[in-house]
Amino acid sequence: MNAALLLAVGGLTAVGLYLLTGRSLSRIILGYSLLGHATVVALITAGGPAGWPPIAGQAAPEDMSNPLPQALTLTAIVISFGLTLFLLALARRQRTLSGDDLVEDDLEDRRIAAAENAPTGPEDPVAT
Amino acid sequence: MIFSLLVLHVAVCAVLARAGRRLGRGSLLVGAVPPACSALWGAARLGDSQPATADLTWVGGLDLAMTFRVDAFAAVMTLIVSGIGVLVLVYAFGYFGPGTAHTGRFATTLLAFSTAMLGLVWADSVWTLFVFWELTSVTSFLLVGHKSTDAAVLVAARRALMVTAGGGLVLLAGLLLVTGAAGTTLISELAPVDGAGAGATAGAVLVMIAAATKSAQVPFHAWLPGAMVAPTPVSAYLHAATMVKAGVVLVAVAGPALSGIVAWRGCGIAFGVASVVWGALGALRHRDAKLILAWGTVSQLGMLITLFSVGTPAAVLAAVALLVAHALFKGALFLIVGEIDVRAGTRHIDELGGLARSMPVAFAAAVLAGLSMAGAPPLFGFVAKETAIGAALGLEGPEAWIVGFGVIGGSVLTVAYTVRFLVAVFGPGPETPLSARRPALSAPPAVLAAAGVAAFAVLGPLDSVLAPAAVRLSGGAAVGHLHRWPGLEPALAVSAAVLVVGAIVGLAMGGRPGQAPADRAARWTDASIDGAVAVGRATVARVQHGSLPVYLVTMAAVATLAATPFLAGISLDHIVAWDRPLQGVLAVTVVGAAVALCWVGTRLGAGLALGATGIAVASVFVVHGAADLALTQLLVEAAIVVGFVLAFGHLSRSFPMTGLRWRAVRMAVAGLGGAAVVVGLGAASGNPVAAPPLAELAAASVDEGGGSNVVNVILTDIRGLDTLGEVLVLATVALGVQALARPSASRGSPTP
Amino acid sequence: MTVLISVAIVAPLLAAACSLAVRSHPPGRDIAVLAGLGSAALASHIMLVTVARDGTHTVAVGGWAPELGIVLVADLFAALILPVALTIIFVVEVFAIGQRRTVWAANPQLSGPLLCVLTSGVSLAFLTGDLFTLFVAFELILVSSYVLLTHQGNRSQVRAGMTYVVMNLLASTLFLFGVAFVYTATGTVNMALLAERIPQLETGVRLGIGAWFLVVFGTKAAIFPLFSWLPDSYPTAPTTITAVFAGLLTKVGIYSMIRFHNLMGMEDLGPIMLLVAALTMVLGVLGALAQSDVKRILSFHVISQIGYMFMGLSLFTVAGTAAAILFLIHHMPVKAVLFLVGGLIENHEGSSSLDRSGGLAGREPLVAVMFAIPALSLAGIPPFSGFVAKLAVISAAVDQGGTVVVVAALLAGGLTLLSMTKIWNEVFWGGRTDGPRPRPAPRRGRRIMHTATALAVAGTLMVSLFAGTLLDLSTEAAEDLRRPASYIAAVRP
Amino acid sequence: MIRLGIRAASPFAAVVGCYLLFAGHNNPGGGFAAGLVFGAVLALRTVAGFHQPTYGVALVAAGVLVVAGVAVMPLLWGGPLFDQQVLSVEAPLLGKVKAGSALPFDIGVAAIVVGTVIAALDGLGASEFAAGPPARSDGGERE
Repeated sequence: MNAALLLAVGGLTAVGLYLLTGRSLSRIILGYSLLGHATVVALITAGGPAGWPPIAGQAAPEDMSNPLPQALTLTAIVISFGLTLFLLALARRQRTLSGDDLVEDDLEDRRIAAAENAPTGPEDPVAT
Repeated sequence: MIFSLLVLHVAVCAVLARAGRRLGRGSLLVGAVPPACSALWGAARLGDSQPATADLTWVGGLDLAMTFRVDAFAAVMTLIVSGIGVLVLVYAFGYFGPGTAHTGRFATTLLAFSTAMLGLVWADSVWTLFVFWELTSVTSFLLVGHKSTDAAVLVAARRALMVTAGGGLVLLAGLLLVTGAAGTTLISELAPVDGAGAGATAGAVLVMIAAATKSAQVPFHAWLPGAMVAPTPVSAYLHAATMVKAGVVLVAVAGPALSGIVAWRGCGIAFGVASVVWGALGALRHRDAKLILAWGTVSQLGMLITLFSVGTPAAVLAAVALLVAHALFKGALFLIVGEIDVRAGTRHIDELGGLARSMPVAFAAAVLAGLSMAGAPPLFGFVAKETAIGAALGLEGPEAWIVGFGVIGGSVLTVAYTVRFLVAVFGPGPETPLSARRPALSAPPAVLAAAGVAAFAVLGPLDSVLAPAAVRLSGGAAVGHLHRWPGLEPALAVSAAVLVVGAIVGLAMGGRPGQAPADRAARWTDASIDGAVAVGRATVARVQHGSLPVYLVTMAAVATLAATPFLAGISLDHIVAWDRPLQGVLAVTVVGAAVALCWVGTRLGAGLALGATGIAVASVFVVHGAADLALTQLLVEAAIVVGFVLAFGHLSRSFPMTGLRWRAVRMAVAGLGGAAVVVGLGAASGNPVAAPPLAELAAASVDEGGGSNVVNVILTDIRGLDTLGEVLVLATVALGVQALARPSASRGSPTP
Repeated sequence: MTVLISVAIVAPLLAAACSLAVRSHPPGRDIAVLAGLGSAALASHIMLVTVARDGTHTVAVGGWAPELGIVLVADLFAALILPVALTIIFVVEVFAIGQRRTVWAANPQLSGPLLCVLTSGVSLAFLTGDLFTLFVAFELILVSSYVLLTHQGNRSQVRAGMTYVVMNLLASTLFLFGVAFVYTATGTVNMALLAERIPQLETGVRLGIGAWFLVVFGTKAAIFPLFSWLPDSYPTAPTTITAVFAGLLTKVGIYSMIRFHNLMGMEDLGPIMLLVAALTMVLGVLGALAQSDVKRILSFHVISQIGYMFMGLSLFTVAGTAAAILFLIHHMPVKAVLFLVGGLIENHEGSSSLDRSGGLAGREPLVAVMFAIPALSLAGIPPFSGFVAKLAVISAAVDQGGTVVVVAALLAGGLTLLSMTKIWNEVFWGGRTDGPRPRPAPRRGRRIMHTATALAVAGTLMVSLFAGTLLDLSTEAAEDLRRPASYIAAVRP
Repeated sequence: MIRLGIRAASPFAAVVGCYLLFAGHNNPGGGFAAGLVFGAVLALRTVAGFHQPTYGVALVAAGVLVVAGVAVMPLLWGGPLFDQQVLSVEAPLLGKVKAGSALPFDIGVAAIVVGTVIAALDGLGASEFAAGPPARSDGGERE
């Protein structure tokens, strides 16, 4: 296992998580992109040491980098690309609706929490 | 025959459910047909010593089966359940005037209840019993809530369901433990499990608690008076004659197996005696005629539970007799109160009076039933009470004192509230104006009351029916006989004293005006139900606060926690600094770019920093020997940066600030999360159990895949299915993005 | 068999493409979707019969060996769950056709094809014998659910969509990390090979992988404390969408855990998982009690019920696993039906809020019955399927002496009944409240909706009626899962 | 000036895309990369204000049909799902191409990618970007 790549994975994950837990959707998208990078690097790190591009005929199989994680990560990259596009569209929709890109709290949850915290009178026996 | 009868019940139920609205009141009479058949069959079985059985496996793996066994006791119960059922349905025909809404629905539900109750008394497998037990809870909920537009009715119905069905859950646990200890699920095969382990004891106590909930024993009794909001036929049938007996039946049939367990007897006697006394006191204090009877029922049920829990042959015989007697007299009294309610428009004892003259049939029936309840000769109630007192006097040790107190004290109070009831309702006073007489209303109670006299008259044959039932319930021991005249025994003296003292107390209480007591038990029951809701609110306010960042931090923290086992497997031997030095440089660059991304304040700048990170990552791939990856990464990164700028370019103001503490939490969790992944990778790679098949992949790619770019062959061929999924994700995103751009194209906007 | 598996996975895709091609032509669009979903469902039923008779079938995609390529495995477990899931989707789509022209309907141009993609993903997730393909299948299911959830683009949907999407994105990221862990330790992502190799790993690594995938699958399954996304997002979608989500999505997570954690021998995690199960059951139902909207109440119940399945799984016994499988089979249709009834309530009352409805039983007795049966089943009242499933789970736990979790399960059962009573009292009983009511579905649409719901209710009754057979099959499936050798042998003959 | 550059670069980029598409099986490249290159061309043209393509969903549907078709085609002759059929073809410019069913598969992939990019251009408002500040009245209901 390769310490340099591990460092990259850890760093990307940490920064990605930090950004992902923000309240602004643009940062969430940035965070998700970084996490995506982290998974890709993690997967190719998991595949083994560096080597020649896995193209048969250009290098001996034992000198190649492991092609399977590359294929897996290509799939993962495409998926996360698609999802990023979707997030962007969602963010744009949010901007149209509310004028900014902040993630809002769930209103019903807030309402129930507020009702819980506010001093309430005797409960209506039927309503509960 | 058992199944045919049940199928008949269910079929008629289905017909009524379909055609009830059209049949109207007539559906009550149609609904009386199946119980009539069952009652006749039950009557025919009374003398039969060979039990009828039926068996149908449902879920073999769980020993779940529909097993029925109609023995001497079940035949008696059949007669009570179905016989009174017929009378009640006929009575209901009179109770609901022509044109009353929802009589079809009422008939359907009442018949469904009757079916469930029959199933319950016929059950031999404990699971069959449980199934019908819960069904009686549900159908009774529907019946109690029949007048469903009234808020108080809804509360009462909910209370009844929650207590009885909640008891069902306790029963489930109890039955699991008991059957586990006994090794069978058939009630008839339950061997006595005395002296068994903690499991059996706990199971027995749970079963007893369940019985107490269903039979309205203190402190679970509050639902029964509350259920009096139901139409009177329901009160008479469910809450006097049948459903409340379900708990009693359970205690009765489980008695032979469990009465060896001290906790079972202790629990039962405690519930029973408390209910006898508290119920009777309630009956003495309430001023609504129906509530008086309901509280009286609590008291009588307590007596039954006490006697069955005691479990001596004499007590069991007394209990069986009282069970029958109670069904007759309490059914009759409820029906009479219902008639009064319908004809006088009230059932408050302060507003009633002088009915002895204006309702002679009802008066006669009430006196007969009331005296039976009080245990006065020459009525069947007398026989039952006489036997009960005899059984109590026959006990030894502390049980004798407690049970004796319960039975004798309870009897005194019973006499008292009976006298008070009869005097207040029928005695002197301003005559209550009445509406026209309805024969369907007055006949059924008269029949039931007369049955009390007849039972006394033909005690011999009746004894030959009840004694086998009692033998069955006392585990085969000889039980003795019922006597019309027990002879000059201590019990008789006690009986006489009870009657005299009770009558005096009753007359003294009868004239006293007063306030009906506040229904504290009901309030407490409702409060504990609402308490669950309040706990729910409080919990959800903490757990489900609606904030995405908090959810994400929670999740990352949980993931970090999940990675802790990796720490045990970590080793550093296999870690090299880098395969190629350039990797080190690039790794630092990548992390640096990512950190920079964090610091950039504007969205546009962040987009560009994202691009830089992407390029650095792509370089990592190049160095690693992943050319396809690098190429794709670059293209994707470019597209994302463009998209980012497109989506956020117009929002140029900087990111919102968050609280310092919250940012510290985020940083901590993020750092730990990063560490978790590193630890996981490091540990997992430490000691691999197998190597990936590199050479095979390369060879297969050329030979079978027809391409020399192994990655591409994997993508399009070896793992083509993944690629298929991947492009489908893209295709779906395309639809979603377009839909979000033009949401007006989609119709509607649900949810406020 | 290859044909059946292919039809289950690919037929919905072809249908989706066709439906998109003719999307401005409503009958053609619906026919294409129904044909795709119907054929997949039919194929899955035939698959169940075949597998129950002949045992596990495998298909090597592209003819590659399991060491290299992807293997699809139709074992009894998959074959049992798949027909239930696909039939539900089909019935819900029929319901959706009836719901058209009301304000609660999803956009038919999109919802049909997207449901097809979702179906395909569900089939793939159930049938795949490859961890990474499972990831792809998850993404397929998720992305179609993202779009289904948000495609109407109103404010509550976008807000809920963000919570839902971002939480699941993080879960997917964790999944990929998990794949990296597994791959670096074992050199494969094939489940059968993993079932051989993961138990050989040293304890720390093995448990780490197990716990990590608990988080990954647990987020999809909405177990404690990872369930927060569910009640915020489900209620905002159109009813039909929610019905599919509630019926299926979390179950895919449970399914994956039952498969993964049994095959990979994660018994050591059992005690902590039981604790999580107890918390999931109780917290879910407590959450439901606090709500005042039918769809939100039902959403919280999804969580609570997941707890029961998780409890069965956490016992790591044949009886427990079988109970979890039976519970899955019972729960999927019941939950979907309840949400469909929620749709009917919306249609008749103008809202799914408890405060704004009342007295429905008098006006629509059929709807009341169609609510009562699955509601009682959910609460575990006999003789409905929920009782059998719950009894199976609880008696499996009693055998293992899990007192705490049994008490939690019983408590959750009682509180479930309470919250069903709440819906019943306020929607079906009580006085009718007045207020503006949107135009209900036209007569024909209403008939389609009622028929679809009634069919689904009948389905839940069938589950109850044939619970014995289903439990026997579940037990057989559970035996296979608890004995990975048979799975391995089927994949690598 | 930029428009001119984009106009001039378009055919060149299209050729690069084609190369990636056909060469992918033996050299780095493939359907996805090719699709992104095509998509980039369309994106640049849109942002530069030439015209915005609208056939995204149709392209996606066609791509899904092709890809799913390739997956199940082998069933017709009894092969397993995704069974690879290889043909050798002499193609101009590229020399001998051993093309199998991987090629239509890659083409389907590329079609879906292009369709997605087109949809994304629409969804992210690329034309508005070209036209200046965004208009708020895109039909979204505000609550």
